[in-house]
Amino acid sequence: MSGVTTEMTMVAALNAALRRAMDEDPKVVLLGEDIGTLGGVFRVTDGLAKDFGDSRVVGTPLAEAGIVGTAVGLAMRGYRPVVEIQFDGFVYPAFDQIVTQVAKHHYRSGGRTTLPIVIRIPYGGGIGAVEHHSESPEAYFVHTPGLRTLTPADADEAYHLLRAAIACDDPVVFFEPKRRYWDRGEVDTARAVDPWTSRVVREGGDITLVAYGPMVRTCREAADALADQGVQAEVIDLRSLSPLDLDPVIASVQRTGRCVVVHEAVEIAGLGAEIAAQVQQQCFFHLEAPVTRVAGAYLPYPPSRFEKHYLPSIDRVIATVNQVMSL
Amino acid sequence: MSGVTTEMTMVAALNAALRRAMDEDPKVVLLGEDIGTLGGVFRVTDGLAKDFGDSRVVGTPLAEAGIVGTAVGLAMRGYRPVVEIQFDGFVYPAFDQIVTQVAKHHYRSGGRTTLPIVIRIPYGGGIGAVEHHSESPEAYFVHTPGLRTLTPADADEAYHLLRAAIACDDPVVFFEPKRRYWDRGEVDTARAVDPWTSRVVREGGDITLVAYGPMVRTCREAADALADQGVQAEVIDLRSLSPLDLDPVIASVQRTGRCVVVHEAVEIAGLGAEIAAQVQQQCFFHLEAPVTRVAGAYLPYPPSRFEKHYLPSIDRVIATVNQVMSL
Amino acid sequence: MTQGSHMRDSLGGFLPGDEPIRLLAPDGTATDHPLVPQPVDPIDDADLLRAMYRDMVLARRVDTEATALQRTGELGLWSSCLGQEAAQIGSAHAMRATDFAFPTYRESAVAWARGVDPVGLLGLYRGTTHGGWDPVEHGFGLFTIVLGSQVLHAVGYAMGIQRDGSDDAVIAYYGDGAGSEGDVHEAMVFATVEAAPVVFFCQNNGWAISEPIERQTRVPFAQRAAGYGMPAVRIDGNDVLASLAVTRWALERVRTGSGPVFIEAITYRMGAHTTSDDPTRYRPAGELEHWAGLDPIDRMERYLRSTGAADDAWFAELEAQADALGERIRAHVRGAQDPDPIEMFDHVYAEPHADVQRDRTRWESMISGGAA
Amino acid sequence: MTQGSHMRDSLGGFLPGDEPIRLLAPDGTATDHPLVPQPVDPIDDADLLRAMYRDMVLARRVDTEATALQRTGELGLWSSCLGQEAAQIGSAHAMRATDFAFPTYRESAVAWARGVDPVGLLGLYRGTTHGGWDPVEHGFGLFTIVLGSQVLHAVGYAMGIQRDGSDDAVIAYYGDGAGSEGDVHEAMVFATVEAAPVVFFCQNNGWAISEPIERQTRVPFAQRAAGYGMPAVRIDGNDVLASLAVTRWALERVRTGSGPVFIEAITYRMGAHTTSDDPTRYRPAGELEHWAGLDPIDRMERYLRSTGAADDAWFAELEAQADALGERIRAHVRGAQDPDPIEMFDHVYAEPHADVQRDRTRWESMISGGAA
Ligand SMILES: Cc1ncc(C[n+]2csc(CCOP(=O)(O)OP(=O)(O)O)c2C)c(N)n1
Ligand SMILES: Cc1ncc(C[n+]2csc(CCOP(=O)(O)OP(=O)(O)O)c2C)c(N)n1
Ligand SMILES: [Mg+2]
Ligand SMILES: [Mg+2]
Repeated sequence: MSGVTTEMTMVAALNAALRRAMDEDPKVVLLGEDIGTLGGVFRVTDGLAKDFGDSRVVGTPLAEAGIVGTAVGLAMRGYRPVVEIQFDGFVYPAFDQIVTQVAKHHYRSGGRTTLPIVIRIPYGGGIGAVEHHSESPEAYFVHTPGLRTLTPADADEAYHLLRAAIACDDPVVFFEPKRRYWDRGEVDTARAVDPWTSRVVREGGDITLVAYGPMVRTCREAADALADQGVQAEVIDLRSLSPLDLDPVIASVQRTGRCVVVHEAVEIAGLGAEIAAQVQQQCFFHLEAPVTRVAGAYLPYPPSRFEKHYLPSIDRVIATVNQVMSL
Repeated sequence: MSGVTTEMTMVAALNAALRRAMDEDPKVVLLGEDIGTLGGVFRVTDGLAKDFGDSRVVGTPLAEAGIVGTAVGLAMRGYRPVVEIQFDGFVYPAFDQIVTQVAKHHYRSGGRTTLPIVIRIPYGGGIGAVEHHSESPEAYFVHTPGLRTLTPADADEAYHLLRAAIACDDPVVFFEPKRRYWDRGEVDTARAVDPWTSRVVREGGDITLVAYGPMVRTCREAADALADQGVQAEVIDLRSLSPLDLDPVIASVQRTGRCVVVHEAVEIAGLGAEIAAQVQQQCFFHLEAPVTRVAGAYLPYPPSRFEKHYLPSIDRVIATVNQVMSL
Repeated sequence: MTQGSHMRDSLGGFLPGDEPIRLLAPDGTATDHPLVPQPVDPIDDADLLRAMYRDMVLARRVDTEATALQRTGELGLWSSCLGQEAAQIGSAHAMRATDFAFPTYRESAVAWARGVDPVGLLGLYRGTTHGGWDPVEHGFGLFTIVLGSQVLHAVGYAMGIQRDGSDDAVIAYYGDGAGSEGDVHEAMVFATVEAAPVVFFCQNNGWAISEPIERQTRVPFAQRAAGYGMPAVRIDGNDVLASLAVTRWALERVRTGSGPVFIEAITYRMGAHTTSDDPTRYRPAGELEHWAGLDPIDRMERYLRSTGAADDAWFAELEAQADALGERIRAHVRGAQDPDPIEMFDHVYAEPHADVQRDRTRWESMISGGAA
Repeated sequence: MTQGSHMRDSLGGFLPGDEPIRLLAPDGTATDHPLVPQPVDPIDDADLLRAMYRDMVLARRVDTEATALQRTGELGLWSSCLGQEAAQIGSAHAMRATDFAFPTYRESAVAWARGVDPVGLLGLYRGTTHGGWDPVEHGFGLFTIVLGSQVLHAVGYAMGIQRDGSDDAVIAYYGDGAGSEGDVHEAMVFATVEAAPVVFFCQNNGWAISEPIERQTRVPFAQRAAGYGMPAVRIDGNDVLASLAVTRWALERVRTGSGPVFIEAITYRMGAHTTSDDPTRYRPAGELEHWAGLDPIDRMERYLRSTGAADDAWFAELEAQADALGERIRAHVRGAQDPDPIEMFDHVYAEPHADVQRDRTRWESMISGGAA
């Protein structure tokens, strides 16, 4: 089923998803710092306080454990809280609530209590920001059973994944690639999406590029450039990091024999490690070169004047692909 | 250099290391809940408050961010705080201080400020405990540049690694395998140890077993049993998780062609993934079977009556080795 | 009038006016308090008085049985509420059925009063479950081990009540040690800013494992509340009548939308912290004996007897009920089978999750193959 | 005597006695306060008075230049302290050289007073460094962005001072919003329990980005302190004399071992939150204008002129200094080269770390190969 599509930014798509969910279900409430009058520092909640009132769009005290902890209580009372963490680097004060409570409560309750909480986190670099505003902490959450983790790559995905996150009865950590917030794209609100599966965003038979969030666009652009060189790269957007749907990746690598995983997060013990581990396990007899990672170096996110060298760039993806193709 | 050895438990070895460090350097101070009169819930600090006074052995208020955050300030003033987190599951309230402050402050300061802080965390399962007392959160910390991570496997290692951690000018997260606390072993205090390298604890040419902390003993016992079946397993204790010294692993796998990684932590995005990713990268043309993991399932640590089925057991290691040998 | 406080010197620092409210003296005589009109009448309220006494006695029996079962290896651990029964039972009896309480791991007497079957509760300590009862059925959350975290849940739940337009209310239980955690502060900020219908009920039992109250605060705990603009009351936590009356007052107040209330119940943990603890390493000589003289059950027994609200026959009947309860607990716990190992994969998520499903399949074959 | 508070109504809830201490009225007349003996004399202390005024003016010039440099793209961001100069400069002048201050990201005036070169500081906002000065040299910690975290560092540092047997002291700066974070609570618990020599200096500027103070507290912030057993003083944060006098008093008090002190400086953020912010979306009409009438620099200028502590020539000379400073800042910032990319690998650890070394080598070849 497909309906009328509208061009909009990712921010507008997220805003539309929130608005639609709030319209449909009075139990959906938003919590976060500056999400009311200001509409959030990225304006994702723009206009919602005005239209739904401040008991459904709660500009909270400045305390992240408080935001997530009260969301747990609201969920226990039957609400569906959607929480905004202002930036990636400010999720850590809430980490205890997320890891020991949000992730484990349903299990602890033997299935009696559900916590349909969405924790929205703008993440990643590339916007020239100061410290703590450019990080990619997704691996911490994927390593934590009990949470689901989604991350959209474009406006259309953002709309559908956020709708799915809010509809889900499990807690979802929802990573928004802030450098793609202002990318415009066609949003088809009637499209049917299975949010928990990966999707092939570009087909190709020579090598498999695996990415998610902000790096999907980077990999698409790298694949376009590679095509000009005669290398056909298949690009897969994981979309859901927990569950991690590697079936399309494995199917692809069984054809291409080569795999490069790209993410901004620190390479060591990042998601790329998990993907490499599973791919080498399942494609052992198909691989013609080792699964190779393009990811962050082992350092705190550097000052922004360094970030163009720090972040995986189109050039770095191409160079890595060429190197893997040469094996 | 090797001196007189004494048989003791891991708890006693840790206590001896703390005592020696406090004797040698008046700047070493201990902070933690119940570490004074009680000597800590595991008695690792037994007798230290009595001998060094309560300004050097500080039984703190019940607040983990407070413990780690004040340790940061003490370190800035020239102290070398050694902090005790009572159990693995209670480190999360301090996670923000650890990830955004302890790990990043030296970098932030351009090398001007050093933070020689040791964060001791009893971790892992197998002791029949209630929720939050059996977890293995090490991957979170290894994925965080700026921290070092050590974990001893036996009493002698515990003595030397803790001494090295306290001597190090970088922050060290020190994971103590609580189910091995009461294991006795010979401690040779004069032995020279490079704590930042892995060590081969058993030689063998057929397959490489990689483990750390509590699983080293499990793998040694599995290797003994496998030897009876005619399979010679090499067992490597990583010891340091950050830095991660895989050179001995790679050298070993280049000989054996087979590798099994064993840890208690959740498999997905755990340390085993990183090890598999690096080993397949570096031993690609030597591997005769995929690098295979024996680790925790994707669930919160279950109630203790389940743990014998949940935890990697000797039998599970043996079964996995046999399966990998059959490829 | 209220008698002087019997807290040990080390608590120190009572401000004038910080005398805890006491309505029932250790010798069993009921007293007035200027701030609390006599809340119960020994004749009119005899049923309630007996019910509270019965609950205290039965909760203590659960405690005694659990301690014994831990000693014989049937339980891995037990955290006793010995000595804190009045604070717990009085406050629990102040609640409506539709109110909700958020406990720590020590609220086994509240659990009892909220109708939670002790057998389910002991599953937690036996290691067969992390939960063991239905929070909605009992208006009683699951035991929370990570200190302070449930206090925020309580505030959020109360914010939900506001949005429902209901006049239900919430009690957040926690200890003097937990009060140092940042979560409790944030809970007070949210609760006061939102004027949420929640009562913060802090059982100050003098200790957080081996750390005395002086390691958490230099002044009476109840002073914290004013910093957020919230009224606070200190009560004698070994006095079930004070606990009932003050919690009733607090719950009625928070229902009206005037914002949260703080209660500090001054009591004492007469047992070890848990069965793993050895309080002889830190407890000063004489402290336990002093508090034994203030036992919450003894004084209520004296009161019931002296007022004629209960007679020998009633006490004997209660004793028999307690024995039967003990027997039932022993039988159920001792007879409990270990759960089917594969059940550990149940309820990680509410909706199907592929990674869990994959691991479940792997474990199924390992378990049947004998390798897990 | 002190004039009435000019805080906007929405702050609400002043308790009797909560009138902030003011020694210098907006019209430039110095006043007495019963609690603070007149701290400075326009004749004897003319040097100090002029120095504070000069620091306020130069700090504001740094601010103006930085805002302009951000507009032209030389800086990625700037967080202005416009309007808060009196709170910052007065308190900073109360410190000894060997004392230590822990700032947020808004203490650029304190940084100036502690001798930090603005050019180093602007590196942070240009994106060439996360730090930019030597904390030990200046007794001034690095800017801290994760709200509240530095307050615990301040307390730990103060605990170190105690262990050194020194009588140095510490100031922990933070904002009204940050006070809601759990870390600030835990800092107060540790500081009071340890009687650490620390002054909590909260600049209540009415806003945390778009959230007004009513979203953090219903009662004056300073009331928090009593809950921990700590004295608190509210001051007019736009009055540099009050800030100096009260902080001096507080520092002397904490040095004696009597435990921490809390100061709430009531002030106003006259600029946007940062250059990324648009306060017109949330700031009520008239508020800015009201506070402009309370400007901290204007009132000090009136005082210096009316008392004769400074004359036209002196003001003209200061203007020239400010212009020179502005020029120096522009020249250095505009001329700044980007750092060598490989330097991002420096100082991750104090001792060699193999994983960093390996990545450094990889990046070296990528950078030289043009792929990074
Ligand atoms: C976050 C956290 N840190 C540490 C612990 C370990 N711990 C369990 S109980 C306890 C003491 C609690 O004291 P208090 O809050 O006074 O409650 P009480 O045990 O006296 O009822 C500690 C330190 C924990 N459960 N959670
Ligand atoms: C832990 C954390 N959460 C959120 C933020 C984002 N943030 C930056 S400044 C700010 C408001 C701070 O207000 P306040 O403490 O009053 O200081 P002011 O900016 O008014 O000086 C917020 C929410 C942050 N830096 N750190
Ligand atoms: Mg206690
Ligand atoms: Mg503010």
